[in-house]
Amino acid sequence: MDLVFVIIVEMLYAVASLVLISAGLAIVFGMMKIINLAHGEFMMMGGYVTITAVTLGANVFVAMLIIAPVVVGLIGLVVERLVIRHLYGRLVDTMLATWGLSLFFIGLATMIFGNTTTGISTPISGFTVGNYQVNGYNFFIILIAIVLLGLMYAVLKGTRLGLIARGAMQLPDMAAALGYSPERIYMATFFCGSALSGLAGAILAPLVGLVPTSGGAYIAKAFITVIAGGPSLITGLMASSGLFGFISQIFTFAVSPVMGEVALLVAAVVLLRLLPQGVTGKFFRGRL
Amino acid sequence: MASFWAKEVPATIIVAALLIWIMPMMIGTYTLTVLLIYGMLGFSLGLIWGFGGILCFGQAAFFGLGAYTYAIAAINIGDSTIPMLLAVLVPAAFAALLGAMMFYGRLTDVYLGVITLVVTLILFKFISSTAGPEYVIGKARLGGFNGIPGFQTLNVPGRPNDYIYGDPYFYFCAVLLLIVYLLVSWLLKSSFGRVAVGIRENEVRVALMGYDVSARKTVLFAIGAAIAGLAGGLFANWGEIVTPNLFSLGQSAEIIIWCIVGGLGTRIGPIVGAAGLAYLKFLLGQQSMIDNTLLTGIILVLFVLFLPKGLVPAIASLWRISFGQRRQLPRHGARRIRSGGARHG
Amino acid sequence: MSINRRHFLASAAAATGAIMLPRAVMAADTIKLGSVLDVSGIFDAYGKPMDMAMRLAVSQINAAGGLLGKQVEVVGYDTQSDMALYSQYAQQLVREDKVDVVHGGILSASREAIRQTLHKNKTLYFYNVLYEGGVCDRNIFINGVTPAQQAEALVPYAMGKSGKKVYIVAADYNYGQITARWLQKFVADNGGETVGVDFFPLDVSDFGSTIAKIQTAGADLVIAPLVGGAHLSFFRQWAAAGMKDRIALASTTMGVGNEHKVLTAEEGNGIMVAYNYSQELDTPENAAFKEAWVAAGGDAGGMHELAVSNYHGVLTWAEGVRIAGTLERDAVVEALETGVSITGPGGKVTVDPKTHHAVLDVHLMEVENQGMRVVETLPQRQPIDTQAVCDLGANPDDNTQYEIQI
Amino acid sequence: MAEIVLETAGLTMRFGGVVATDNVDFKLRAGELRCLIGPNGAGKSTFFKCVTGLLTPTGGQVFMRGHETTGWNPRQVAALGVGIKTQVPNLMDGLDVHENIWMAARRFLPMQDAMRKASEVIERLALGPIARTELGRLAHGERQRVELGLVVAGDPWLVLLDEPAAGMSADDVERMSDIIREMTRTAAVVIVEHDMQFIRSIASTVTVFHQGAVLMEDHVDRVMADPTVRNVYLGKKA
Repeated sequence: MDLVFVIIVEMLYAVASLVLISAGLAIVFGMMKIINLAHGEFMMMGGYVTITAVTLGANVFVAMLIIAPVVVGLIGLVVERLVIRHLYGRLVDTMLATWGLSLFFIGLATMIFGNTTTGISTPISGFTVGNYQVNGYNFFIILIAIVLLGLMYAVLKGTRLGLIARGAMQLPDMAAALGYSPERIYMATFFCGSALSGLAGAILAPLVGLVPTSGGAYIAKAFITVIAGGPSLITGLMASSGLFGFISQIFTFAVSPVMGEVALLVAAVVLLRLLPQGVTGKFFRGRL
Repeated sequence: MASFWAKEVPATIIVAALLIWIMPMMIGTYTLTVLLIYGMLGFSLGLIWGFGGILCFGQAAFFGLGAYTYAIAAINIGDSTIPMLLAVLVPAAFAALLGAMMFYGRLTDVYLGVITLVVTLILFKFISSTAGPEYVIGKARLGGFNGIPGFQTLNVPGRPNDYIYGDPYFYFCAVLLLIVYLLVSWLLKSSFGRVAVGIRENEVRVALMGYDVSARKTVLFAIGAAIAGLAGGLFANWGEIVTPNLFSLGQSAEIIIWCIVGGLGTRIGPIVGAAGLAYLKFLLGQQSMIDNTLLTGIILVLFVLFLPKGLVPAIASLWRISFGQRRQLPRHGARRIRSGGARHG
Repeated sequence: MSINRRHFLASAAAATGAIMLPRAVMAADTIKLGSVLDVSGIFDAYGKPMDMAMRLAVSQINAAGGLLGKQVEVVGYDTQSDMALYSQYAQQLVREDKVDVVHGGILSASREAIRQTLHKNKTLYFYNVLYEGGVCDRNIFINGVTPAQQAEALVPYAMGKSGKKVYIVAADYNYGQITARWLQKFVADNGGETVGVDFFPLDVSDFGSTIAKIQTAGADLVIAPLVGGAHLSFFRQWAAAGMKDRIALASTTMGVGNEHKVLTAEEGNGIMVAYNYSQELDTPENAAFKEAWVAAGGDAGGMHELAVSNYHGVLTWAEGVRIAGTLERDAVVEALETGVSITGPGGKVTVDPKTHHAVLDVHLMEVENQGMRVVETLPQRQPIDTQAVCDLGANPDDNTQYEIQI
Repeated sequence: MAEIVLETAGLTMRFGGVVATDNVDFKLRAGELRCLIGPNGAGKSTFFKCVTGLLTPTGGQVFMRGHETTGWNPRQVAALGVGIKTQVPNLMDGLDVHENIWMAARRFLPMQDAMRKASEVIERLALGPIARTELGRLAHGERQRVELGLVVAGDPWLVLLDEPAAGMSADDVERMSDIIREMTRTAAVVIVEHDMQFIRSIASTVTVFHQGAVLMEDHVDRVMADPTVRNVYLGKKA
């Protein structure tokens, strides 16, 4: 019974972490039809910002929830102004340019922080469930993922900004017709996306050993999750994260972690073959 | 077609012969050999991406598959001839299956990218986790992360003890690349090649003409994989070890960068891009002031921003502006650069 | 940064030399030591200090008058964590630079990528890294510890401090697989039981489910030969789940790249390890080494097991050359095969003539406040695993990496 | 009576709750020229897409020269020898006019014959001066003409055109009607069109669609005179 509880927690955690690592990419892709392949490096930078802030004496939660997203968001803004904005509408070119950026940031981080693994310890201690010890931080991540999804929903559904953003998603000219500069909407979107990537990196930092190449481990998963989710931002994110998190954890427990990863990938291939437009391309159409 | 055999083939052979003669005086043949192999690998993606419009994020999968196929077969067979053939055929067959799955499923651009990327990841993860003694094919241990060393390297067919290595191996690879280049040139001149370009330009139109687009893309994809597999087999012979890194995303990324930098839609561009960047990496390894990853990243970003068509087309248009027929400048100056007449008869 | 620039100037000079000058001009008035290491890319946490240690050893040799009256010149290449570059640079070292010895290689794959090239070209090769054991080749000398050397010491100690039921979580590649087998053997030999073995690819960084599995199995002790940055997450998540006080933890790899300095004191304290080197070793050689390291511009806490191994390797080679009185490969090999010893920061290191591996001191240690406190020193452990399969005295032409059957 | 080359029986297409094409029976004989007209949303374009295979109908059947082609994809339909032009111009922009037309001819002819055929089509459509110009650089009218060239080059026995005259100048429209009349010598032609001027100039039989169904079918002059049609279609327009 305790084991079942532990497995459920691990499963929820797997889903939540997929939501976290994919959210930034999903926003940028959903709104701007841009695949940001430097997404993983944005997460990596979020991690480094957190660690640096904590060593400089900041409270760990402030560092994770405020400093890291803001700093990474600003970096994203610079990237958008310098590189991305020249490439709107050129999907493949943006992928290549952001790929280049990802290499650039890896190199930069290596020069600044060196390649030695760094990290901070988890701010929440573990606790006991029957005969098991569970990582308390898992609950924090699950909570953050739920809050994040709720917030995204509220912003998109309830605010003027969300309305404009949804309009821009449907028809890029829509916003312009309403008198908003699409350029500024894209800037804002890219800032938000980058900030979310930074947040995800920051929150996962205490769980992993951080190196400049850490981002590579996330980008493939995030990319797959977002594409498999399909056109609906929030529903798609939840559906594909739920599906992949569930499948990979089942195989991880039943067989081995490798099989968990492979199962996730195989599921992605099968899913895309059956639903080439992603889950929400077929089901839950028109949802957010 | 006539001018192809009468002019282009002899001209290509002469230029290639000159290069094969001159290059070893400047760069060691061992390094040159791997540059040629990378050139062939870049060429394979240049063919399917530049002429077929198929952006494959997993060309490294076919490269690695070719290398592993060679290594495993060579350990089991002990003579290099059949393994070399298998290194071409296995990736081609794999690509045909994968391609059929994707193209008959009408997957395009990003979705195609995801699937090829994911398949590469699966192969990488699988091969990396085969360190245990239970992963054996015939006499060959897969070896996991450490790869497979110590297999039979290239020998004169039927004589397993007469190795082809060192300088002769360089000439072997050079001639092979030349042959592949000519075959692909011929393919692009043929109806198949032109229809492939048509598919790149407008898939729907070509289907509306009654061509089987899915089948044609699958075949082209398989041809690209066969060339990548050949490069993989050659690489295995060169390095005398194969490791899962051959399948890595980093490797795939490099191939794409080679094509972008060299120039898509040209035949020579990806070869030049591959050899040039690989040599640059080799030179950079001899210094340690600037981080090499950082530099590669900057190069890619700058190319996408300022030279999205790549080096070879840029140089060609510069050449045309400087030495071309001035009278036609207004019309031709802004024209898309053509692939050395590849799309003409 | 100043270090980097100095390295750059030195290696750039060497590089331009190699490219620009005709071969005849490069007269053999210096001894050339070739080095191939990952000084950038994902393995540079290992490679950078190794490079530093190698250069330190060479400069000390030169400062003491060089070898055979000549200065030693380093020809170093950065392989950028790319296996293909190992092959290329090995060829470059052998054909263009014509070096007298090659030190380097970090991963086993990188060693295998260059070993045959150096063997064919009769260029002496030193591989100075802790590895899975079994390489049997008269052209190579290896002075890292092997699994049996570690496991033989670590297992009884760790079991004595915890209990009989052992769970093994290992990196999924040759080193991890082979180490796991040795661990199982020594667990059984010491009357224990292995209740589970899990292997993880090097990029797995999520261990939550594994931690649950370990608890289900009811283990008393976890031994974790995990490798690299991603795997460091295990130790972190282990602590985060509050497991540290419930189940004892030991490792044969944690710390070789100074990972224990990344973990906080609370996360790392109490992890049991067994290596040849610890910064906390209280010997005059280690004190001198640390002082020289800092004097050469190195980070005071930057030296680690692999760096020290590389340092030992250069010293061992130099000793062999001195005894042989020549750089000629066969003479140097024969000199080394007399059982040459040096005493370095990690203690006395002796060449085992039969296997070309090292007989060395293994220190049992516990991580304490980001350091490794030496609990017990087991002097001069034989590389028993490789000795079981390799006898270069009897088969001097052997050239294989054996997989040792236990 | 000439052979029936195209026939639909009860052809129906539903999108969710909306019935775009409702139980349409349609017959076309060899050599016939037929225009499909109707107000926006009348279902003529949906009908066209179901016939060409761009959409799979939810009910009913399509026959071409007696073969059932229901649910075929456009490639299979085209491979039968049916020439199709979609509403949005579909051309290979990076290739020149000759290459475009050659490719269409090559589908049914050997290499050299296709070359000859391409030259012949170019001459027939008066595309000679722009034969070596890339499609991406051509004006709209020229592009429409080239697309007709692609259709002609395959020597089709059935031609399906969706708004071939859209956005063309008066000169271009006139030339277009000549080409289409020329086509009818060897093929049956179906045209979806808004431009009544154009329809008159080619003087065809007209099928009027209204609310997914066929309202009437007659010669263009009589259709234009019909009060019901005027009411649903022309009346609105005026």
